[in-house]
Amino acid sequence: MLSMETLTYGILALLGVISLLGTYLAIIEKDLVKAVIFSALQSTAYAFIFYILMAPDIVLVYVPVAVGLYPAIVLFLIKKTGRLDGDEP
Amino acid sequence: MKGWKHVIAITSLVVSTSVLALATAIGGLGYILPTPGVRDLAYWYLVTVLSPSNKLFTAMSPEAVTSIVWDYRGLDTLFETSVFFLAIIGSIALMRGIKIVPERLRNYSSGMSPIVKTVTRITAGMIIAVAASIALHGHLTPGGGFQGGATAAVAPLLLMVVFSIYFIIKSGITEERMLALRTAGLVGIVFTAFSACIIAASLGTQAYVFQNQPKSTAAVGLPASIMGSLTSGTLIFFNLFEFFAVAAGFTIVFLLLSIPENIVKQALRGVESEH
Amino acid sequence: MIEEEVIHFLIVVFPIYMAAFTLYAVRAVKGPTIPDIVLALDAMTYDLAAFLAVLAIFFRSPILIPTAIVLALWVYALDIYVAKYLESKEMGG
Amino acid sequence: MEESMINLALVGLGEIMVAVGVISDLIAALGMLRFPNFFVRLHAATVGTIWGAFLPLVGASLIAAGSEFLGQYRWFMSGGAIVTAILILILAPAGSHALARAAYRSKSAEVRPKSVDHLREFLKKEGGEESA
Amino acid sequence: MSTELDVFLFGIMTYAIIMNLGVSLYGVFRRPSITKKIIALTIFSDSANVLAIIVGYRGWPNPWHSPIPPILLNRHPTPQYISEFAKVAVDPLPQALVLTAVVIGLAVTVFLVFLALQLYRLYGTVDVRKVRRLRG
Repeated sequence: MLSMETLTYGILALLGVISLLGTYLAIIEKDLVKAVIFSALQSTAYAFIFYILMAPDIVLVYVPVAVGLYPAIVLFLIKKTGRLDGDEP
Repeated sequence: MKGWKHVIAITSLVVSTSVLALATAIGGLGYILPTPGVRDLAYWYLVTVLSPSNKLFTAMSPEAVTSIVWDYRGLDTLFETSVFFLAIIGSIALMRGIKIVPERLRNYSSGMSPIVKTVTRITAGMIIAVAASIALHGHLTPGGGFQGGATAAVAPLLLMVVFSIYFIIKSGITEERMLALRTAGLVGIVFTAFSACIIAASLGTQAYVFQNQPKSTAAVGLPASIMGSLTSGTLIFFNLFEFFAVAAGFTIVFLLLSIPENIVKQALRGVESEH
Repeated sequence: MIEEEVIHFLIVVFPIYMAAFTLYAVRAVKGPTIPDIVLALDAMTYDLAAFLAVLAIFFRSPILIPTAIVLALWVYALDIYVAKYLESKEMGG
Repeated sequence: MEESMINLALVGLGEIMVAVGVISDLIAALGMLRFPNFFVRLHAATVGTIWGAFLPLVGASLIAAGSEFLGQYRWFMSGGAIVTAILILILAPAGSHALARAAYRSKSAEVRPKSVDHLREFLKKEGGEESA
Repeated sequence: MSTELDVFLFGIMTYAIIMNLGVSLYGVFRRPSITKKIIALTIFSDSANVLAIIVGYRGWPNPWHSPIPPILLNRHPTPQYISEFAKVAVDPLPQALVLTAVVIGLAVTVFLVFLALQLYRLYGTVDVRKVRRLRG
């Protein structure tokens, strides 16, 4: 029997895996624009985790910062400095 | 070949996560699930945050997070606000001497398509309204000064991206005005923090800095409700001033960041030739 | 009576939402070009805003609803930034 | 008695809306995964945002208005859900439009099933905008 | 009340966040571009914030009702209402700490972005290896 509690924790587990995917791709990706967008995917997953962990204040401050302001700042930087990460680490 | 490497790396990460979780579930790694209880400190915060029967220790606000930020741990937040202040000042100092000359403010016809411009014009007003409601209701519903300020800072950024920086500066959002607004917000925070002390000094009694409500050892404090509506003492003023400080601070940074690179290069060359 | 019925209905709704999110996430991870990734993220987040409203009923905390407004507003901002990046030479111009 | 009938009707209508929305959402996600290129996937995104997000939000607001167990703040929640729905109705098409326009002009996504491209010829004739 | 399955699912989330910490640290140390370092550093601080919020969560008081956010829904509460509230609300202290940390983190990130921009204007690159070579 699937209880409400197990269902909620299942959503949390799925979000954790999605954020792990987003982080890995954001770090590995050579194209910095794609890296910023993957980091936005990870931020969305984190915002949902904050929501389920009952922190609406954090969601209200984290979503504007991590989805609304932060990609813009990094895209400004990328537009001015160049799009590619170095060729080999 | 390259793709396979990444698939293997992702799979190993997910599998190791699952194995660790399974080991925890079977009982090898301790109990990770939070217990149904809560710590003593958190219990006291929750019990005293709004209790009209316990006038001596209450913060008189239904919102526990905002009252912890500005009442229980107010000095902490004051110093974090000063860190914020210093980071913005550092950014401004790195861009000193660079600004858009007013003669260059031509009627820039670039920007995005008319559909996006119209929608953004509507949306910018909505953003400011949502931000103001988040900040001013911060002591009753989720929200507060930091949240409202971060929300409001997106509106000028969006206008800057959709129209252009020339449009922003023409419509009156200049760096000097934002700096003045932010300084007004910071002065307001400091003044609100010392307001109880000032009132007490004029009355000849004593009071605490960052005092939200009247306490037993110091009789003076701000009222919990004004004309029947709950304002929670200093919290509403702190939220208002922090809203101005955060929104204006981020707007200055974006104004500096979005100056086109050729203007910056000209300015740098000018500075070099002066020396 | 209404309470139990609503909660049972929402329990049935959840797995479908999670399946949809997984599919969107797969497209976001696979997407060959940048507009593909942004479009998948975009659709995912608008649905997430709807899901947050449904979850607020499920948790019986109506106070949680402003988060949905904020989430719906900012994904539009992300769209605009990426479109501007692709379209023009200078972000502020 | 009468009031509970009204509540039941509101909740039932809202549940139908949420059910339709969640099924469209799944269909849109499948389309997003299976369609071949960006400009075809835009159609799936339309289904996902209007049918999959706008409709469940209206449904959620109706459920909230009819559920007395949510307490006094349920009108707050109902209004918030309606505001979110209207925002999505305005913002989602504009966002997709900006994205599609940028993708076409920057040539980052290719228009694959095509026989003739009038817009590209027009832009070439105009000349000025193509360089931007 | 809570079964092994609950512990397993919650554990997947927690360990995924910890893996995020590790992966983003790899990005901070090993990737050459300063822009990529800034992105990785932001992911690192966000993961730390999520861990702080996980510490503040509490188990479900009963299987039919989740914990609630630390906000009272009644403006004139009775003592009995307050004690009921304290039995189901989550810990507000980590939320208050994370709240300021997010905004300050963005301000510090903005400062780092300006530093990277200045580096680019002086050296013409943001690749740390090339910058080192230019310095001799």
